[in-house]
Amino acid sequence: MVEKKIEIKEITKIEGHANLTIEIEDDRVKRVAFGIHEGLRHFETLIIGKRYHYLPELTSRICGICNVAHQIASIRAVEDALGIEVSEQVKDLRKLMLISSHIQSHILHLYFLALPDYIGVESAIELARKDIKLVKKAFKLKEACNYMTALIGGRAVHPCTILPGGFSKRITKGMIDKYLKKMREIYPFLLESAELFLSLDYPPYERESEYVALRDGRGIPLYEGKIATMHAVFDAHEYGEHIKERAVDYSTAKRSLIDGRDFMVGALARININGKLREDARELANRFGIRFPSNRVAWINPAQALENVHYAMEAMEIAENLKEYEPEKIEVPRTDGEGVAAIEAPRGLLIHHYVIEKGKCRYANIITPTAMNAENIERSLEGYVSKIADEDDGFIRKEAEKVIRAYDPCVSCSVHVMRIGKMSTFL
Amino acid sequence: MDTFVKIAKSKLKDFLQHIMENYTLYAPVKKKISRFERIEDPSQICLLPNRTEISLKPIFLPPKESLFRWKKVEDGYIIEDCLNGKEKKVIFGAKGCDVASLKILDLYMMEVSDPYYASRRKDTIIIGITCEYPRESCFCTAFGGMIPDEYDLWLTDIGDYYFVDIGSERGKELVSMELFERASPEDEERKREKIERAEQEIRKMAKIELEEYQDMEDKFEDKIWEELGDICLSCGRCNLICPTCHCFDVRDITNLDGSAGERIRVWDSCHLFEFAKTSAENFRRDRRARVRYRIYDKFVFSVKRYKLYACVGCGRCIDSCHAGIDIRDVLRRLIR
Amino acid sequence: MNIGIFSLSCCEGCSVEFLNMEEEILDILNHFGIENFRLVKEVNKLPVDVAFVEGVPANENEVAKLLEIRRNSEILVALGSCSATGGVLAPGAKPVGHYVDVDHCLYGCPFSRDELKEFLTSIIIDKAFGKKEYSVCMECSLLENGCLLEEGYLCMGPITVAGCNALCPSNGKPCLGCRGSYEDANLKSHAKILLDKGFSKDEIIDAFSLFSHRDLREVIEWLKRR
Amino acid sequence: MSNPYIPSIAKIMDIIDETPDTKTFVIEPGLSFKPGQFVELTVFGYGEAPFSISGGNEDSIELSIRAVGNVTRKLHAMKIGEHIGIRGPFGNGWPLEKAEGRDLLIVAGGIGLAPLKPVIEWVCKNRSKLNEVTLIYGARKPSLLLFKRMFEEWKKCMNILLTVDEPEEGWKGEVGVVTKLCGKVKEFSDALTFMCGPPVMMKYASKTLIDLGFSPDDLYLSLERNMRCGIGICGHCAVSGMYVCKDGPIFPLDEALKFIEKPHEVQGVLD
Repeated sequence: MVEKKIEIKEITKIEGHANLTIEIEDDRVKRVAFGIHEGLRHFETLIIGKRYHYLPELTSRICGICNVAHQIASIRAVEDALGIEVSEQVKDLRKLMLISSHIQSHILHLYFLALPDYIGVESAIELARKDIKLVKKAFKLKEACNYMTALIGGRAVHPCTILPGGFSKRITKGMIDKYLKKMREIYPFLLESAELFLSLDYPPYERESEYVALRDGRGIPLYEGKIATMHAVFDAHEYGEHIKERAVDYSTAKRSLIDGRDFMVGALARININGKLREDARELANRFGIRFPSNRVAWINPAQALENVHYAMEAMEIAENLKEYEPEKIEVPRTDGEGVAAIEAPRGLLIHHYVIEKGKCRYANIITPTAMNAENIERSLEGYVSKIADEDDGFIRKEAEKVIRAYDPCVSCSVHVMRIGKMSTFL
Repeated sequence: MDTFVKIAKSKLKDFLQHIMENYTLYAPVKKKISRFERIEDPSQICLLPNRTEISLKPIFLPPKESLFRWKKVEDGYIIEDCLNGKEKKVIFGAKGCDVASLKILDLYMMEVSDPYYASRRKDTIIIGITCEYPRESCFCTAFGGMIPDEYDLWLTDIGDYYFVDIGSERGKELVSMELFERASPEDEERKREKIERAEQEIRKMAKIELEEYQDMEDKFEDKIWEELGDICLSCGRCNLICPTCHCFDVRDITNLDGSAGERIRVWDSCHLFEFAKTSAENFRRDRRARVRYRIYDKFVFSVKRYKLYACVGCGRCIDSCHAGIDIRDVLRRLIR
Repeated sequence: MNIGIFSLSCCEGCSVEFLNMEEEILDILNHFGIENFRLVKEVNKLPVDVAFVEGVPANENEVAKLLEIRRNSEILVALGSCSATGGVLAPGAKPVGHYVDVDHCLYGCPFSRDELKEFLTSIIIDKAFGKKEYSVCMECSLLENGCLLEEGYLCMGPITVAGCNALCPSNGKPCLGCRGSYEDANLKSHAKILLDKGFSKDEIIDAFSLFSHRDLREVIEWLKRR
Repeated sequence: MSNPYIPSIAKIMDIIDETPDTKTFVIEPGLSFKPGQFVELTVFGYGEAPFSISGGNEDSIELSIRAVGNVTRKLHAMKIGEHIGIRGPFGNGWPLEKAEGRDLLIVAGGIGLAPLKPVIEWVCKNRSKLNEVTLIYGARKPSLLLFKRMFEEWKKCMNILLTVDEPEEGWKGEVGVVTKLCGKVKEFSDALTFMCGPPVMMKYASKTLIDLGFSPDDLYLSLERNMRCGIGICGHCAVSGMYVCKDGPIFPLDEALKFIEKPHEVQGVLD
């Protein structure tokens, strides 16, 4: 009997702290554990008792990468709870913020976290020594996206202009034009990036999975829509009946199952569920022979690259028709209520759910994409490692990391909750 | 000047348009707050019934400005002066307090000529305008009233016309245009009434009259400093908003490796903890001393040095103080 | 010189903001080797000359990690609010300075890029770098923004340490106090002013607790007793 | 019109170690100055700070500088041949003309001897114009006494009384504060006093001298403040309607007293 154990104590190039344990016995996988060992930051307790207008500010601090998604999910849940009307114009502006931050996140993931694996370098810093042009281009893209987010949000990390019902500042036509100009400027590079990431040699592993994403029947929605699986569609308010969270003893983050199954959210899920890529993106996919829906796990990366093109087109369309925004006093119809918002963060579906009483948060539940993906990541690893279990440790390790990174897990997000259980809470 | 003229309100735009052909025009605009800005089109101008929220100071002494840039070279440094060329300016629509403040700023900034200030200030033509009705915080009457000693032209709204006082040769040249008409004695009477009425209103509210150069030095140990020191936030807003406060800090900024950089000056405030700090000690560590310093600097030290109060009664510091420190109350206590 | 960017428990927004330095990062790389940056690097080493630590230790392992970083760095910088003051996690968590000696703090949630550049410059050219002893309110007034506190918003500007160039108020949102207070700040007077302006005790305590809980504990207690 | 904010570039020609924490920098070109005046010295990128001129002429000047702050620490790390920026000279200078035909008492503490060195050198050149001349100089430790290399030369022209707070091995002179030595100058009948040193020292020394019958009008003190612009505009050194940079840094005692802004201030000079 040959037994081996592959352990990665600290998975790098992902956001947050996670580890991986693979136990193989006689070339067969005995156990795969994707553990998250980041300290708990119990946001759901932290925000209890806070005034509703602080909720987006606080929940933004759950995650430094997808903070725009958290802020917008949070504000939407607050608006839902308190019956605050939101104009189409405000929605469009929020969509613009979501898109630029979305592309920024994908660029960060693709170039800085994922690409080194496929080029055989240790990091983007090493890559910069080899191909400074490429890294500069990636930085340029990131910078452009941050610039666009900051035009509307004041700054790219933890924006400071989002208010219930609107924005705190005037968003002039000039700002919108700048956004549009910037997006047009980087669009060719987004196409170029897509070509690069569609041409890489990805692990071939395929696994039939459940996929979950927002759906509105028109495109690939980020801002709002119904929650769709491959088999069902339901309103976000009913999430509790379908998505159940559970705990495992080797991880500080919760795990989710949908209707009893593990599932995948994120770029690949969004395209699998909705199809409907915009023209340029669809053409690229066809050119590289990538078809959706697809069960190839590592194709999350090409899906992200295609999404960049798709959403850039959408943003340009929105910006072209957007008028100047003037802040106005927002009426808050009630101070009590329950609200749920489901939006698409870069890494997938994100749900914020609050109960507000007398203007203060009394109950909060936040389910992050990485919490939803965690089970799916582990099952995919199990499946893939089973196929390559006879290879040497180094290879297995590398391939496993590729798969984990493909999901772009956001560990900080996933550990925002306090788990009731035996694990001691240090805070 | 013995003749008085007036201009029909309907012709004011033409007059300003004409000015803009030869000068850069600064006038009040109202966005989120009201302030003087460079005017591209006369329709931007918003003539307020009283003073703007931001004074004229930033036009001549900007909150932040580069003094010079430098670069390290083989044998020393190359310095590039950031002093810009002159700009022929007309300030239109300034109220009495702001015009008066320029005289005080001039004294402080040009006792030893400050070239940056001087280049912006020199040859600026001032066209002032009488306040329609004062703000609640106004008390310019404590320092001589609404009309300053020096101006080029002074406008007063007398119905369909602005009555125009001519204060200088330059002003006289400006009114030589056909747009202006001769004013009648009745017009002048209406102007006088208008000013008097507004000044009376200020007096009623402000309830403070300062005699010329009253001695307040014996109030150095007054309990008031303790009271004010307790509530002052030392935020510095009163200094920055004040049209006569001119203190600045000098800072050096460089690129990452220190091979090039610039020296900037930034408005400073004597309320800040580190204002009077030297390498050896902090001379006004105590908040009470800092509160007192500002008042003394304006009403005692300025009198000693320049024989004037360094305050024009615009009341901006009153409106801007979160702690509700009202300089009129302070003065009332000091002259009691 | 070598630098490391270390994450304890937090949102990692400061790491992200570090990467957001974008093109400047390439300039920074001319002066510093990045030896440790888990977010983007696979091979991470100690010791480093300058350790930037974001986040707070949330378990025994992280405390051990922090101690190890301190032992293996010349200069330790608390990067961002969580690390410097406890930030939003402050009601429960303790800032890095509670466990180890901190040489410098870069305040803000996230930290200010201009301030980081200023700090890196100070390291490269050996220039003093100190905490600013004045308020966001001062910076805001320098920008002639118009005052949100005057407009009736609960703004923390007057007691919050400057350095962000009044970013939030410049964007129409009152200061949340994410940078913590400065030594000379007149905390009690600010609280009294807010009460006078008609904010409830409860609202003020909420605002004071949001980011600067540890700094303002005393005033919060005082308010509670009132 | 030349811009008073723009420094001229000067080169460090020599660096003399005076004490463990103080160095004298000889820089070129020099400038014509009056003893007691100061310059604003720029270390490019680090900032600017005021320093008294401790010697020199149009060809070169000397600046004796203790490493205490940002600018000075960097300056101490600089080498011969490197460049700095200089603005000045600024300030009023010691009223040397008043000393002619009279006794002169020079009182210095620590780094305070630097602005008085040009006075001493003037005395050496113009000895015949003066009656009695005495230098009272104190430092914390013997090793911190400035310009020891010059003492023999100076002794030819004046009486030198030295004191230290903490004696070190081999110290044979006085131990104690400067004030103690001030008590020994009774024989002065018509003396002018120039004084520079830490605020506490100046306070007690002045008091002792006045008790001995010195006229307050004949007591001149050199003060230190945070001078940013050097030309009386920035406001940092202003007190009581005067600017240390422009109206000083040298003030007669009764003027200098105003700088304490009254007793309860108890933080400032002569408190």
